[in-house]
Amino acid sequence: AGISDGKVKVGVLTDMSGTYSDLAGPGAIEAAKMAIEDFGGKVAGAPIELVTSDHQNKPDIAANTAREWADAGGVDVFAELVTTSVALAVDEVGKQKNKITLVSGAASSAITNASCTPTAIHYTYNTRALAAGTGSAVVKEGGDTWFFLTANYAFGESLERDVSKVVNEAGGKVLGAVKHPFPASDFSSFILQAQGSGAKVIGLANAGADTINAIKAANEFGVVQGGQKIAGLLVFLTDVHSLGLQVAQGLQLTTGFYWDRDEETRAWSKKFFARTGKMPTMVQAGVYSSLTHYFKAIEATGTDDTMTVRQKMEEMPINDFFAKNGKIRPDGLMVHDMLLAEVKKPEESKAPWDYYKILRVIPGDEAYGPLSESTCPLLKK
Amino acid sequence: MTKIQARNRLYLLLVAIVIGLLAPLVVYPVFLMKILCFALFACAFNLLLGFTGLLSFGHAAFFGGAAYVTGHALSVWGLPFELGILAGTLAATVMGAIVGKLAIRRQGIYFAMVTLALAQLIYFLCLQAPFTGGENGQQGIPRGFALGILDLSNNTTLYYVVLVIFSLGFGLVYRVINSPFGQVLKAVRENEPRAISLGYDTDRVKLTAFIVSSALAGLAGATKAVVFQLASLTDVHWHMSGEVVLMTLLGGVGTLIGPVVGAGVVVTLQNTLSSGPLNAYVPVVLGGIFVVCVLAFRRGIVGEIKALIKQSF
Amino acid sequence: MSEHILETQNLTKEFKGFVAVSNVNLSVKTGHIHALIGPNGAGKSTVFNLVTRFLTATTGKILFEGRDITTTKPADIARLGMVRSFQISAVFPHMSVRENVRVALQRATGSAYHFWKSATSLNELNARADDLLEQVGLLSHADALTVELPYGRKRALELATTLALDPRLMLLDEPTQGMGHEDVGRITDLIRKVSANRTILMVEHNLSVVSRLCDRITVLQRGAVLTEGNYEQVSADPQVRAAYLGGSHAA
Amino acid sequence: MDIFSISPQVLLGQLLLGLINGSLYAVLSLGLAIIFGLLNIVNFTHGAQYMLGAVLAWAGLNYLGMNYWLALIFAPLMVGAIGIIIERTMLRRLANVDHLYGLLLTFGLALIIEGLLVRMLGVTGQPYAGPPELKGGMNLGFMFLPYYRAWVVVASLAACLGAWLLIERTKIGAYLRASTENPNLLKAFGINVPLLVTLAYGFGAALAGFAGVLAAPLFQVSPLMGSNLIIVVFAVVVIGGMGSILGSIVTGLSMGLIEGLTKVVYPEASSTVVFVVMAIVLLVRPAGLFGKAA
Amino acid sequence: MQPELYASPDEDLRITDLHAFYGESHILHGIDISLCRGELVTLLGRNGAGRTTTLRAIMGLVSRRTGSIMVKGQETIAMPTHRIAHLGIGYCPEERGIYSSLSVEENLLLPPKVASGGLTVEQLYEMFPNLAERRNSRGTQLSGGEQQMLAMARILRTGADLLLLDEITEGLAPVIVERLGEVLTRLKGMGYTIVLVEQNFHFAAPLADRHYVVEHGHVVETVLKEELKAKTDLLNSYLSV
Ligand SMILES: Nc1ncnc2c1ncn2[C@@H]1O[C@H](COP(=O)(O)OP(=O)(O)OP(=O)(O)O)[C@@H](O)[C@H]1O
Ligand SMILES: Nc1ncnc2c1ncn2[C@@H]1O[C@H](COP(=O)(O)OP(=O)(O)OP(=O)(O)O)[C@@H](O)[C@H]1O
Ligand SMILES: [Mg+2]
Ligand SMILES: [Mg+2]
Repeated sequence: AGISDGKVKVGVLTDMSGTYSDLAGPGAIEAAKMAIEDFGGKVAGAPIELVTSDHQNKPDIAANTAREWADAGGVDVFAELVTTSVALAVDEVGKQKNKITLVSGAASSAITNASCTPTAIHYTYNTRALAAGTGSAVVKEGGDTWFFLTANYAFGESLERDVSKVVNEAGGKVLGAVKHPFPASDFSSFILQAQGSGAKVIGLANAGADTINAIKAANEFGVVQGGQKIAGLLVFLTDVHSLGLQVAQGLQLTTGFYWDRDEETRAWSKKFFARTGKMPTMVQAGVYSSLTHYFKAIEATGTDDTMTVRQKMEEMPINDFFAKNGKIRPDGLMVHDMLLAEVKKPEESKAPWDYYKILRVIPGDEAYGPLSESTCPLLKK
Repeated sequence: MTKIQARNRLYLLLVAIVIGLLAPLVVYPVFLMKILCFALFACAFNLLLGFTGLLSFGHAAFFGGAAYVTGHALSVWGLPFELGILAGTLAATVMGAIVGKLAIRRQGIYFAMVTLALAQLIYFLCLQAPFTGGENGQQGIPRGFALGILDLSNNTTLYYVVLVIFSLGFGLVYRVINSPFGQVLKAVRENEPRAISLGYDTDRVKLTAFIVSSALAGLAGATKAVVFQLASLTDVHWHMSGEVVLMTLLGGVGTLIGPVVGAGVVVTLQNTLSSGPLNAYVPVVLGGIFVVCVLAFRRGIVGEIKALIKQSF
Repeated sequence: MSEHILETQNLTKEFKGFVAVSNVNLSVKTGHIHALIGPNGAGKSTVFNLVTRFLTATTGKILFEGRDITTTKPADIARLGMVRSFQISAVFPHMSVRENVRVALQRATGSAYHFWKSATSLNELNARADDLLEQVGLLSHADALTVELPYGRKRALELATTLALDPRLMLLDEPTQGMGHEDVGRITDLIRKVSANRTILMVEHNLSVVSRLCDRITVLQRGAVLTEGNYEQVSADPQVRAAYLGGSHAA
Repeated sequence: MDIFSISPQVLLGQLLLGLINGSLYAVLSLGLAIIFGLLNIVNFTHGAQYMLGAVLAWAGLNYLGMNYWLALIFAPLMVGAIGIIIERTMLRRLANVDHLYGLLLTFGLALIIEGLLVRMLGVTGQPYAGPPELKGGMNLGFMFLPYYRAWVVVASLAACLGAWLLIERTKIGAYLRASTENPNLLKAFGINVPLLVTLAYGFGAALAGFAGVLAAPLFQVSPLMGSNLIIVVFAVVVIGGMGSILGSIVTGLSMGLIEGLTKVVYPEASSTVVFVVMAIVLLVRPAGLFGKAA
Repeated sequence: MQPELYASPDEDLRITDLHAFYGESHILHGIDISLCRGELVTLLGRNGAGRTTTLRAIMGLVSRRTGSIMVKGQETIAMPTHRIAHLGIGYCPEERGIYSSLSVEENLLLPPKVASGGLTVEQLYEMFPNLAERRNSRGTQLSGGEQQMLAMARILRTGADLLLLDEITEGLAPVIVERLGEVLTRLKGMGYTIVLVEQNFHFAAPLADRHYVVEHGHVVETVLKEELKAKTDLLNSYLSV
C-alpha cells in the first residue's frame, strides 16, 4: 500500500483556551512536536507533518475540523481530543473517514464500550481505571462509606457509577451523592451536605476547576480535621500545582503517569519542561506515547493504511517511559499500569513539581478490567 | 433611480446564485454548509433585531433545540431527512410561540433578559433530558437521503440541498420584510401606542414576527444537525446567542444580506484562527471584533458599504 | 343609527386616591363637533384615554353607538370606527410622510399579517394617501422623512393619519397645539371639512377655534362637568369665565 | 434527596451559606444596577472586573507582598480606574446610540480581558490565602462557620449600605435617574453629565473589584471565575428591577438564600433557579420587584 | 478676543452670525440677536422657521454651531452645555422635558442653583397651585398643561436670570396663560432677561420690547414695540399665509 499521498499527517485537536487548556492544550501540541522530532521527522521514509487546531471544547467545531482535515487536509491520524463530547464526535468522524483517533484527554469509559469504533484508541486513562484505582485503594484503607460530589453531566455520572460499583464490590457502601451544576464555583453547600452525611470518604466525581474549588471548600470547612477523607477521582498534576500542597496535601488520586517515577520518565519530562516550563500531565505524556506507538506501527508495516496500522498497533506491546507492557485491546482500549498516588505534605516536597508519592502500582488488568466486561458492539462477531 | 436599484439587485442576485452554485468546487463543502446554516440563523435573528426592534438574547434555544429534535427524529425514530428537518423546525416554532407569548409583553432590555432567562431554562432541560445525551450530545446522526434518492452522505450533494434550504429561508425573510406585514412591523417598532390607536394588535404583530424568526432559527439548527451529524449543548448555550448577535452586528443590523456576510466572516475567522498561530487567542480576537464593530463601524460591513455607495452617488 | 354616537354614564377615574374624573355623563350627538374644554388638569385627556380604553375606568360605563365598550381592547375600539389623535404628536418618525398615512390606510385592507405578499401591493394606496396629505398641506413633503418635520407639521401629519381610518367618531386632543397661525387656520377648515360625514370630539384651548367649529361644548373642571351648551351660552357662564376664560374674555 | 429528609440544622447551615453568596451577589448586582441606572447599558464586563479584583489581589500578594487588607483597598481602586478608562475611551462614544451597543461592547471587552488573562495565568488559576487574622472559624452547633465567610457578609453589607446612602440620601439619586431619561436637558440645567457618568461607571466597576477581592480567598482565583457568574447577577438585577439600588441589594441576598435552598432540594437546578424566578417575576411584575413601572 | 469689544456691560446676550446644524442639515443661516439686561424679546415665525433651534443652539444642544454667542460678556460658542447653564441661563424646552422617573417635587428641585436669588418652592406652588396639589405624583402623570407649568416653574428656582422659553403657553388654559403673562411681566420687572418663542402673538405682543421674525434660519425682520401698530400687516404677511 505504501504511504498515502507521500506523507504522514498528524492532526492534534485540543482545547487551547478553555477549561482543559492547562492539562492538554499547548502542552499537548508540544508533546506531539517532540514525538515527531524524536522519531526523526520521518516514518517509513515519508515526512511527518503536524496540524493543530483549537476545538474550544465544542464537539461541532471539532467534528467540522476533523472532517475537513480528513477530506481536504490529508490527515491520517487524530490525537489528544480532550473532553468526552469532543472525543465521541471525532471518533465518529474517524469511523466514517476510516482514520485512527488516539484519544488521550477524554475520560469516559463509554469511548471503548457502548460507543466504541474500529478506529478509536483510548490511550491514557478512563473513568473505569480511575475508579478501580482510587476507589478500591481507599476502601482497602478502611474508607468504606462514601458520599459523592458529582458534576451534573455524563462524565461525572459515569465516574460516580464506576466508583460506586468498585466501592460496593469491595464491601463498601455509598451513602449518597449530590449532583452539582457544571461548572459551579461555590462548593461550601455541597461540602456541608457531605459532612452531614457522615460518610468516611467524600468522592469528587468532577474535574478541573470544580475539583479544585471543592477541595478548597473542604479545606476551609475543616473536612479533614473532621475525620473525613477526600478522594479526588480525576486530579491532574496541574490541578495540584495550582491548588498548592498546603491545601492539596494528603489527597489520594489515580494517574496514568507521573513525571518523577523513574529515570525514563524524568528524562523525558525534563525535556518537556525545558520546552514548556511545566511538568507534563498524563494527557500530554499520553499524546507523545500514543503518536510514537502509531509511528512505530507504520514503520513496521511500511504503510499508513488505517486498518493495517490499527492491527499492528494492537499486536505490538507498548514499552516506553509512559507505559510498561501496555497493550491495545480489540475494543480500542490501551491497557497499562496505573499509579495510585498521594499528594505530599509541603515539607516532604523537595523540589518544584515534586508533588506525588506513589503508593501503589495498579496492574493494567485490575485497573481497566477484563475484556469480557467490555460492552463494545464490535466484539460481538 | 428605483429602477436602477431594482436592476442592481437583480445583478447582485444572479452573482450570488452563481457563486453559490460554483463555491463547492473551490471551497470545502462542509465548511460552506456551516456558513449557510449560521447565515440562515443570523437572518432569522436579524428579522427580530433589525426589523422588529426586539433583541432576543435567547435565540440559541431555538437553534439548538431544533438540532436535538431533528437528531432524535433521524437517529431514533428513523424519519426521512425532510421529515426530520421539519420536526426540528416545528419544535422550534412551538418553543418560539411559547417564549414569544411570554416575552413580547416586555420591551427593550427587559425583553432581552426574559428571552435569556427562558433560554437558560431550555438549556437546563437539554442538559437534563435523556434524549439529548447531556454533555456528550447526540452523536452520529444519520444524514439519509433527500427525496428518497439523493444520497446526502456525499458532501457535495448535501451542500446543494442545504443551499436550497438556505435560499428558501432567506427568500422568506426577504418577503416578510418587503411585505405589507413588514410595513406594519416597522410602524410598531417606530411608535407602538400610535400603531395601537390605528387599530393594530401590536402584540400579535410582534408575536408573529417572533414565531417566524424562531422557526427559521430552528430550520437553521435542524440543518446544522444533519450537516455535522451531531447536536450538542454548545448550540443551546447563551454564548451561541451572543455569537449570532456578533454575526448580525458585524454584517450590518437591519440590512438584508448583512447577517449572511457577518456569518461568513465569523465562521471563517473561527476556522482559520483555531488552526493558526493565534489559535490560543480565538476569544480575544472575537472580542476585539465586537469592540471594533461597535466603536468604528456600527452599521456593519454591509451597512458601511451601502453608506459609501450612497455618498459616491 | 342612534342619536348619540358616544355616551358615558357616571364615568370615574381614580389615580391612587386622586380623582381625575368623577361621574362624568357625556353624550355626543351624532354629526356634531363637540368640544371638551376646561382648565389644565380638568380631566379632558383622561376622559379621552378612558373612552379610547387607553385607561380603564374605575367605575362607570361607556357606550359607542349604543354598544357597551367599557371593556373592549383599544385596537378593537379603533376598528369599531372611533379613533383618537394624541396630545403630543404621535407619528412614525423614521418612515416617510406618505408611508405614515399608508400604514393607517393599510389596516382597513386587512393585509396586516400578509407577510407573503409584496409590499408593492400597497402602492395602490398611494393615491388616497397623497389626497389626504394634500388636504393637510403636506403633499409637498410626501417623501420627506418624518423626524425632520417641525413639530407643527408633525401634528398635521398625525391628523391626516387619523383621517385615513375614516372614523365615524374622531377624538382630537388639542389638534392645533404647536401650530403657526396659517396651520391653525388650515386645520380648522380641514376639521370643518371632514366633519361633514362624521362626529368629532375635541379638546381645544384655542377659543377662536372652538368658537368657529363647535356645535356643543362641555366644560370640565376638577374632573367634573361644570356646564354644557353652545359657545355663547358657555362663554357667558360666569363660572366658566372664572375657572377657565379669566378676566380678559369678559364682555 | 427530598426536603423532608433535611434536618433543620442542615437547613439553617445552608441558608447561612446562601446568605454569604447572596451578599456577594448583592455587591455585584449593586454595581451593575448603578451602571445600568446611569449609563443604561448592561455591563457585560462586570464579571471580568470582578475577576480582575481577585487577580489584582493575588498579584499584589505574590509580586508586591501586598497583604489582603491593602488589596481590599487598592484592587477596587485599580479596577475602578480601569473602568474609568474604558468609559472615557469607549463607552463615552456610545452615549447617544442604541443601548444595545453598550451591551455588545462590554461583551467584547469581557472576552478580551478574560482571554488575555487565560494566556497569562492559565485557566486553573491560582490559590489566594485569605488574611491570617481570619483563619479558622467558630462552631455554631449546627455548622462550622469560617470567620472569613462571616467577614464577607459584614463587609458586603457595609459596602451596599454605604453606596445606598450615598445615592438615595443625596441628590445624586435624582441626577442618576434623570440623566438616563434625558441627559441633554440635564446638561442644559448645568450638570456635568459626562463626569457623572464616568464616575458612576468607575464606582460600579470598583464595587465589582471589591467583590472580587472578597471572593479571592473563597474560590480559586482564575480568569474565568466571573464569566458564568455574570449572567446570574444579571438575572438578580432584572428581578430587583433594573437600576433600582435597593432592589438589587435585597434581591441579591434573597437569591443567595433561594439558591442555598435549591442546593439541598434539587442541586442540579441550583444554577438555574435564579432564571426561573426571573422569568416568573418579569411576567407577574414586568418592572421587577422594586422597579418603578415604566 | 476682548469681550468688551463686542458686549456693552449690561448686554446679557449677543448672538452674531449664528449657524447651527442637525447632523447634515444646516438649519440656522446666520442669526443676529442681542438683548440687554431686563429686556424681553420674542422670536416669531412659521413652524420650522428655526426658533427652537436658535434656543437649542444657545444652550449648545445642536450637533454643530458656528458664529458667536456672548452670554454676559463671555464667549460660549465653544463651551460645553453645562458650563453655559452656569452663566445663569434657564431653558424651558418645547417638549417640556419632564422626567417621568421623578416626582413633581423632585422635578422641581432637580436643576441645581446656578445663581443666587430665584424663587422659593413655596412661591412657585403659590404661582402654580396645580403643582402643589400633585407634588407627589410622577412627573409625566401630570396633564399636558400641568407639565408645561412644571417645566416653567423648574427654571425659576435656579436663580437663572436669562430665560429661554419655548412655547410656554402651549396647551394652557386662558386663565393660566393670563397668569403666565403676569408672571413674565413681574420677572421682567425683577430684571430678568427673557427670550420668548411664541405662536400666540396676542400673548407675546404686550410683553415684548422687540420681536424678531425668523424665517428659514434668518432673522428677516425686527419689529420694535413702538412699531407694532404700523407693521401689523407686515407681521401678518410673515406669520400667516
Ligand atoms: N397616570 C396618572 N396618574 C396620576 N394622576 C394622573 C394621571 N394622569 C393624569 N393624572 C391627573 O389627572 C388630572 C387630569 O389630567 P388630564 O390629563 O386629563 O388633564 P387635562 O384636562 O387633559 O389637562 P390639560 O389641558 O393640561 O391636558 C391631572 O391633575 C393629572 O395630574
Ligand atoms: N433633529 C432634527 N434633525 C434634523 N432636522 C431637524 C431636527 N429638528 C428640527 N429640524 C429642522 O430644523 C428646522 C427648524 O426646526 P425648529 O424646531 O427650530 O422650528 P421652529 O421654528 O421651532 O418651529 P416649531 O417649533 O413651531 O415647529 C425645521 O425645518 C426642522 O425640520
Ligand atoms: Mg390634556
Ligand atoms: Mg419650536
